Amino acid sequence: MTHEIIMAGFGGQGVMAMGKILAEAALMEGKNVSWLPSYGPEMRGGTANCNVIISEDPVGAPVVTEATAAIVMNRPSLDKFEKDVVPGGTLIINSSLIDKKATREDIKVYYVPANDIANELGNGRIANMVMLGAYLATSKATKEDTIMEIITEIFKDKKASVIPLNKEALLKGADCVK
Amino acid sequence: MTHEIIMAGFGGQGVMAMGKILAEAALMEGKNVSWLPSYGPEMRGGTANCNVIISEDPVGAPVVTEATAAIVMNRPSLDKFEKDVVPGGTLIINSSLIDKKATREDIKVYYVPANDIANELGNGRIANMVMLGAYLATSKATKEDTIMEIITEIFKDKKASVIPLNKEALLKGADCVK
Amino acid sequence: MAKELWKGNEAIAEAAIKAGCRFFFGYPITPQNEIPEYMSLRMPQVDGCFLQAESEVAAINMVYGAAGAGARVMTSSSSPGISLKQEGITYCAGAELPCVIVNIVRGGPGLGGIQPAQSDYFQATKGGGHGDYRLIVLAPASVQEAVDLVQQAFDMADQYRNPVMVMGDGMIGQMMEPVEFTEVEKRPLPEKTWATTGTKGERQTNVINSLFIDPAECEKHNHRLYEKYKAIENNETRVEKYNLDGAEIVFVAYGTTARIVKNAISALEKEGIKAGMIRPITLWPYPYKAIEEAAGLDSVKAFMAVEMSMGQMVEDVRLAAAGKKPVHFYGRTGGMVPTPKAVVEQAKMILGGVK
Amino acid sequence: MAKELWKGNEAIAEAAIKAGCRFFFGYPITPQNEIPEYMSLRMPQVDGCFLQAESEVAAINMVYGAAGAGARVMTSSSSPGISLKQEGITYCAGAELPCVIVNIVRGGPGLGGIQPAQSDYFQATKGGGHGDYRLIVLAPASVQEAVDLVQQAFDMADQYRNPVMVMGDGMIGQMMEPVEFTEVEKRPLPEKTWATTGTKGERQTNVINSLFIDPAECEKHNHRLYEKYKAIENNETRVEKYNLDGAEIVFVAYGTTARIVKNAISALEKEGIKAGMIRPITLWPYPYKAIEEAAGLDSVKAFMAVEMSMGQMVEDVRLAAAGKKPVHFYGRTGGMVPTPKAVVEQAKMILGGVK
Amino acid sequence: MAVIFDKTKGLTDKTFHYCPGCTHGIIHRLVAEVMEELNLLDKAIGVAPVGCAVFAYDYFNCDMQEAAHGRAPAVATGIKRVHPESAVFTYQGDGDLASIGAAEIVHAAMRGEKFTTIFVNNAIYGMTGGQMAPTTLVGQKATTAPLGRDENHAGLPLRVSEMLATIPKAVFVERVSVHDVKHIIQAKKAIKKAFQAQMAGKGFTLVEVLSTCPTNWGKTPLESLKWLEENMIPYYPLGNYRSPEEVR
Amino acid sequence: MAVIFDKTKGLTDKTFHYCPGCTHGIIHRLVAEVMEELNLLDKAIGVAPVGCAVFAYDYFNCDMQEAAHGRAPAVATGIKRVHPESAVFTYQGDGDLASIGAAEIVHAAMRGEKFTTIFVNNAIYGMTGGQMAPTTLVGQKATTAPLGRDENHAGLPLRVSEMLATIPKAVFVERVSVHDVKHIIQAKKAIKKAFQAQMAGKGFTLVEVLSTCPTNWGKTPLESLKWLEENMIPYYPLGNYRSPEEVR
Amino acid sequence: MAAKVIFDENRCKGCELCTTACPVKIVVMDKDRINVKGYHPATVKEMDKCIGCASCARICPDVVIKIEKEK
Amino acid sequence: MAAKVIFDENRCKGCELCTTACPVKIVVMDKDRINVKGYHPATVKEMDKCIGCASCARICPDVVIKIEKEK
Ligand SMILES: Cc1ncc(C[n+]2csc(CCOP(=O)(O)OP(=O)(O)O)c2C)c(N)n1
Ligand SMILES: Cc1ncc(C[n+]2csc(CCOP(=O)(O)OP(=O)(O)O)c2C)c(N)n1
Ligand code: SF4
Ligand code: SF4
Ligand code: SF4
Ligand code: SF4
Ligand code: SF4
Ligand code: SF4
Ligand SMILES: [Mg+2]
Ligand SMILES: [Mg+2]
Repeated sequence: MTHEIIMAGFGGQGVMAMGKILAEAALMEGKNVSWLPSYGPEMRGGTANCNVIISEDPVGAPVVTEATAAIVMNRPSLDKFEKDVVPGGTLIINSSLIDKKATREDIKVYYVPANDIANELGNGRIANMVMLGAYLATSKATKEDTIMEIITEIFKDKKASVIPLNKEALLKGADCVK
Repeated sequence: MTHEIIMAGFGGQGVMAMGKILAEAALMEGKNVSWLPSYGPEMRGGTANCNVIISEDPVGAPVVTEATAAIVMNRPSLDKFEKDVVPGGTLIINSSLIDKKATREDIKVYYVPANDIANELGNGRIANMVMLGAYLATSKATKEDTIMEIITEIFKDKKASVIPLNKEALLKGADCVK
Repeated sequence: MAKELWKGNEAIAEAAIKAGCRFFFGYPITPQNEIPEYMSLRMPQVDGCFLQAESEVAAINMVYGAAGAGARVMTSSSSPGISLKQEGITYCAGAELPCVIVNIVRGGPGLGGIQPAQSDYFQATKGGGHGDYRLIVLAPASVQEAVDLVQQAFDMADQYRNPVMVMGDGMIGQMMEPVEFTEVEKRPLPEKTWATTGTKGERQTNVINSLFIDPAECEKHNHRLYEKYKAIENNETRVEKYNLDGAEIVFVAYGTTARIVKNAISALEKEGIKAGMIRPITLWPYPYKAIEEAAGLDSVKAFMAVEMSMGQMVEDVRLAAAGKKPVHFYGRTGGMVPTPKAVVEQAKMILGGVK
Repeated sequence: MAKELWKGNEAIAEAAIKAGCRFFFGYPITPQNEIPEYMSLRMPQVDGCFLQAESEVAAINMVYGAAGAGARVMTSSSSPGISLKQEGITYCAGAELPCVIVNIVRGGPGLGGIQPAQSDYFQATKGGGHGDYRLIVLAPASVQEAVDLVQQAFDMADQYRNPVMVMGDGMIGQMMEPVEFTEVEKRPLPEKTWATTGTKGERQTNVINSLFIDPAECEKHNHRLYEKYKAIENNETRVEKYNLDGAEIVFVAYGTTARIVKNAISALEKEGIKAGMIRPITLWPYPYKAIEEAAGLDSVKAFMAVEMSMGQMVEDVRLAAAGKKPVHFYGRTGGMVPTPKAVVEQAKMILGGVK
Repeated sequence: MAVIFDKTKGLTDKTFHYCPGCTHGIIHRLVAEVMEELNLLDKAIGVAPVGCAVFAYDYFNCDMQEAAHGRAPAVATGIKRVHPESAVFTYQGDGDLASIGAAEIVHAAMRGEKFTTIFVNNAIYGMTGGQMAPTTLVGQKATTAPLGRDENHAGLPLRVSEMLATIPKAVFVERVSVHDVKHIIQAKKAIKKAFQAQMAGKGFTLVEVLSTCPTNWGKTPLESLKWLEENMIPYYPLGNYRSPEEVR
Repeated sequence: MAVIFDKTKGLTDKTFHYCPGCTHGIIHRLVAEVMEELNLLDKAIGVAPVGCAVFAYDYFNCDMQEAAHGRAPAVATGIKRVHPESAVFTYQGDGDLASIGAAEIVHAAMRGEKFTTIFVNNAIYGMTGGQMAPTTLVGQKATTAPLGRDENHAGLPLRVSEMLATIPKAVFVERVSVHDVKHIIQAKKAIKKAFQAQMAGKGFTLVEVLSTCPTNWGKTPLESLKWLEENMIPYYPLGNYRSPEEVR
Repeated sequence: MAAKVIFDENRCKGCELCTTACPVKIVVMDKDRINVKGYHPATVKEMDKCIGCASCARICPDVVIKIEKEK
Repeated sequence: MAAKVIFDENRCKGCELCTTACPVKIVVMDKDRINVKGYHPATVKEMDKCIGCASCARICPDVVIKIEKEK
């Protein structure tokens, strides 16, 4: 199966990093993968998003126009990307910041209070990991263990202390969609 | 008949002006005409030349590669352009400055001591008019009167005094080829 | 008015002034220096402005400013200088600014030489600058035609809000020919309501711009441009068809090269060979249809593009002939000028080959 | 070495360093900034030199100097910056200087936008600068291919003493993909005996130059260049032929667009329509022959060029198909990216039309 | 109630796209206020740069042209020569004016082109994401100077006002800052004088405004003001470098 | 018999293409003599401009590159960064350096590029036939200023040395002339110091040489020397504008 | 001579520049609210202390602030 | 201490600069002869007056002049 994921949110919400971690994990699992960011400075403080594709086959276009899943961290992202999810696909909404509901009925929608959970965990900046945990639980795009390996790698020298926190976040996120 | 003339010499010898006067005269007589100079600063003090075409029909290429006549005012010009005269064409050589003879036998060659004549007339700078006079006598490309009209026009305000001198030069030149 | 002998470059400059051009920004380069030089003398006489820019880059951007401000404006240069102007040219096209750009082409590549050439054809017609855009490109074959086309160029530019390039070679610029300045037919031209003139408190503000940060808008802008280009193709394509009746070989040549080819055609005629010519006057829009039609003529055995380049326009001839008739090429480059004799020889070889 | 995720721009920069590039002169412009940024960090580590030039014009002329001095040198930019480099590029071509120029194309014309595009095709392949000259133009479709081609680009440049352009779009520059840096096959390369290194008292003086004031010499120089170009056409033309067997429609697409087309081909396959693709890897020399051959296949009913432009490469497809099969075009522009779905629809329409 | 401070008519209602705390916004307002106060909006034609201020054409409430990167002085030259009665200004960043556009600004000054340049020196390329500018300070980090600007490699920062002040027809040249209210008021005065000198037909006029880039300096807006004051002003001394009699 | 003056080995045997009496030839010789005397010919790489000196690559007896018009400083930057031990120089006219190449020279100076620029100021575009240069004097006629340069239209001539002297890494800047033997000797000294400062790795070095253009000034060679002395020197004061300790 | 400071709150980007400019230190960030842009907007809590100096308005980069004063 | 001035005559362009530079005014144009370039070349008529100062050589733009001096 090919996973075509759109991840979107405000500038500081860590959507780019979330996408990269997912892509790294998929690569580690031997899959084909691409990660494509939105770019350009014109939208400072506006939305940032990235496209991740994970596939057994070589990746075609790196642009996701028919998403198997969209992970939206803020309201403008929901408005923008809801329509791009394929029927039967998945939409994961950060309900901490988005008070609106999804309008589509032909897709699976999950509401994850990512910021609330992150704050509970004591670090508002790992809301992205909560969302990623939720996505992994719904999609099995990569194994959670592989994600943890990547995270461990990233933080191993400087901030090893945050590694367990990330794991916690992934798990809490997964819980939300069970 | 179409006259295709190459005029060539040192920078200061007035070949460009000679060409322009001929072209103006031809135009005044209602002929089709083009004047094309060599250009470019790379050859300071080197040769300058121009191509004049006078024709009853519209002028094709303004470049003369098969000259009905070549008027050469210095040695390098002779070396360069002798070969471009069509068989039966005319080559007029400024014998004051060129001690070499023409090598071709299939063309009409005239030797005109233009600088000597000009100096005799008291103005070394009208050697070009001597050459032009010679050319007109051989070719009848335009009437001498028309040339004089043009010259009169050019000098009428500032240097009317030189007008008769020019006429003299034309006539002396013509004499040389009779 | 009687005909007078004019040097090409000066005639081009005077034609621009006659067409109402009152602003000229340029930078010296051989073989077009007589254009700025003439302008520097004449512009003050007609209350216009000649300015020698610090570079070709500055010159084209001054043109951008003046055109945006609503003026009739021109610049001229030769090959290396035109290369430097590419960014500015695509800006003018993108912001839809009417202006006239003269290129008196010399030999390349690089510093090359200063003698006549036609090796900037691709740059002019396909897009030397980035992005999808088109210039109207006019290629006069005589000083008289240069005078006529330059005058029309300003009208075309204003009608379509598009830069127009007049492309000649060193010969067009340097030679003298008889010229008559006749009034060109006036077109009904739109008012420049879009120009930045200061609002004078009488209208909304105007903006001259080619930035469309939203790609959907940028695409829409491109589509708008291409609709305009379509209209230009329909309305403005110009071509001279010469001697096509019964021609065995059809030359395709533009500018002064076409005159050389005419000589060659006469020479061939004397040898009993019927040859014709298609002379594109607009290089863009290119007269594909004229060639297509000629390709359909039974008499025609082959085309031969003659250029002062290593073979550039010949691609457009091939596109037009679309495989119906063979397309041959003969060119000189680097400042060398083809001779009628060589064209004749080539043509005979080709006809020999085809027969 | 295991595959690692690399961002296209950074991978291109690292590939250059792996290929022995030790000099980089650039100027910031989106979407290629990661190339100079990466170079600014890495060059000092490998005893190379990164310099931010004052402009693109300066950057390409620094490249000229460094290449002339015998170094492996690169510059990169995006569309407007590449337009500014046109004079310098034709100088490099004219003086036969080996160097690598990266263009991460964005939407135009003018300031345009910053999203991916392929609308600089004409500029790159036909000649954005003046004069007769050619760049070798390589168009990677993935980050891995970019890495491989960049490394080969330096060898090609040195082998032929010619500038090589690597042309990607914003996607190639910005996306991350798995990459393995493998050694490219070494070519036997001529020594740079012509470079200006100082004579060290050991040889005659060397001169780097593109000026040939005598037109006959200038033409001779052009002929020499074109002999070289002929050799490049013979040796270096690269193309991927995909799924041509029995294909009813043959797409022609390059770079990331080719990947989109691959998706479309799979989708068409599911609907029982056989489609294939010709993917030019070298945009110049262009793989005319591959298309010509495909045009000869009985199964093939039509070609369809897919580009992120208003239609540029399609002209080369038409030249190659030479009227044997119809050539259609589908493009998005200004930063818009075609979707596989739209390509599928277009293809079905065409096939409907042809049938 | 009297309105003692309100948004100038010189600005449109469009919200600036600038990052929070970026002083581009202050400078925009000052220029707009000056144009309103001098009654120039009806005859003003501005030239936007390529840089963070690229959308300036959306903000200034007067006719505007968007120039190619660095070429605003050439564009303004074209405009002013066509409309000598109008008030023409360019608004340019340090990358735009001091790097790619160095020739254009020097020559506009040499010719004494009668327009006003607002030169926003924030010691960085803001729009493209923090690359080194000609005005980046020694030791200051930039994405293309990851270890900080090294004077042995990249030279010393260019002092544009000092350089242009050597050109006779650059009749008004002043460097100001907007890091606090006092300096903002001074900055506005300088901008006003520059426009006045322009309208008096004196010659080329330029105000260099030291400005912040919190985003690419990696600092908060408040830290940025402080950094500007403590680091930029010592290297870029504020003050008037040239002015004609009339506006002294 | 001792040879006390002979053609330097720094020049090839090729005859200059310059017009009779054009002082380009003198300047060529001085540069070549300095290189010979400093033993630099083996490691010298020169950059020729586009201008009358375009064929300089045929005359200097060392490796040479021909640059695009105005870009010699960029080309020299590329060369010197590749060969830091070599002696690199550019030879540029006033159109080349002060007009189209203004940005390149300013930035080479800003970066302190370690090469030497010989800036030949003849107040005219020689090669293209006498158009106005940025250094053309007020009132001086040129083919694009047929009534003489008008300061209200085209500004005042650019004083390049003074402008570049404001740039800290321009470590050696001197204006000299070659209108008589005394000044020729001084000019050579300045050129020597510039090369010495370059080889000492001090930074950017430039010698502005006032030069004649008899052809386009419309004067005899002798009249030209006089015109230079009487008209150019008053506006372009000779002297040293910057020099490092070592070569003072 | 009481003055009034009016915030066009939805333009505010929470940069805090105004807070440092106020001589009587009454401009503060409203940590309890978020505007449409997602920022905590600046506000004045003790309006009566305002001297109408307009410093806050002069330093605001986003033209958020308008000042009125009783005559 | 006699000095000798040697002209590479065919390089001379007759510009006359050398004639003004000579402190003893012995460099003159040879109006009687024309060199291959077509110019009257410079020459020294009274060589014995030459002081070997090399001024003529230093001002010559065409590197025509070589100076030798007895030891
Ligand atoms: C020809 C060209 N080169 C480069 C760019 C990319 N570019 C856009 S803005 C910019 C620099 C802006 O910096 P600055 O002028 O300092 O303005 P700031 O953003 O700091 O206000 C650059 C290099 C471009 N658009 N065009
Ligand atoms: C891009 C470009 N623009 C213009 C020219 C034409 N051009 C050749 S030399 C020159 C000016 C030379 O003047 P200067 O630099 O003062 O040198 P001089 O001839 O006076 O020694 C110009 C404009 C060119 N070759 N390339
Ligand atoms: S990037 Fe810097 S200069 Fe640009 S808007 Fe943001 S803070 Fe201002
Ligand atoms: S044109 Fe002037 S600068 Fe050029 S060689 Fe002749 S005299 Fe010298
Ligand atoms: S007007 Fe002055 S006193 Fe009132 S809030 Fe603003 S800064 Fe403070
Ligand atoms: S200065 Fe303006 S934008 Fe910043 S916090 Fe205060 S009101 Fe808001
Ligand atoms: S060396 Fe001196 S004295 Fe002798 S001829 Fe020359 S200038 Fe005169
Ligand atoms: S200075 Fe040199 S070129 Fe001139 S006349 Fe004397 S010897 Fe001849
Ligand atoms: Mg900046
Ligand atoms: Mg000069």
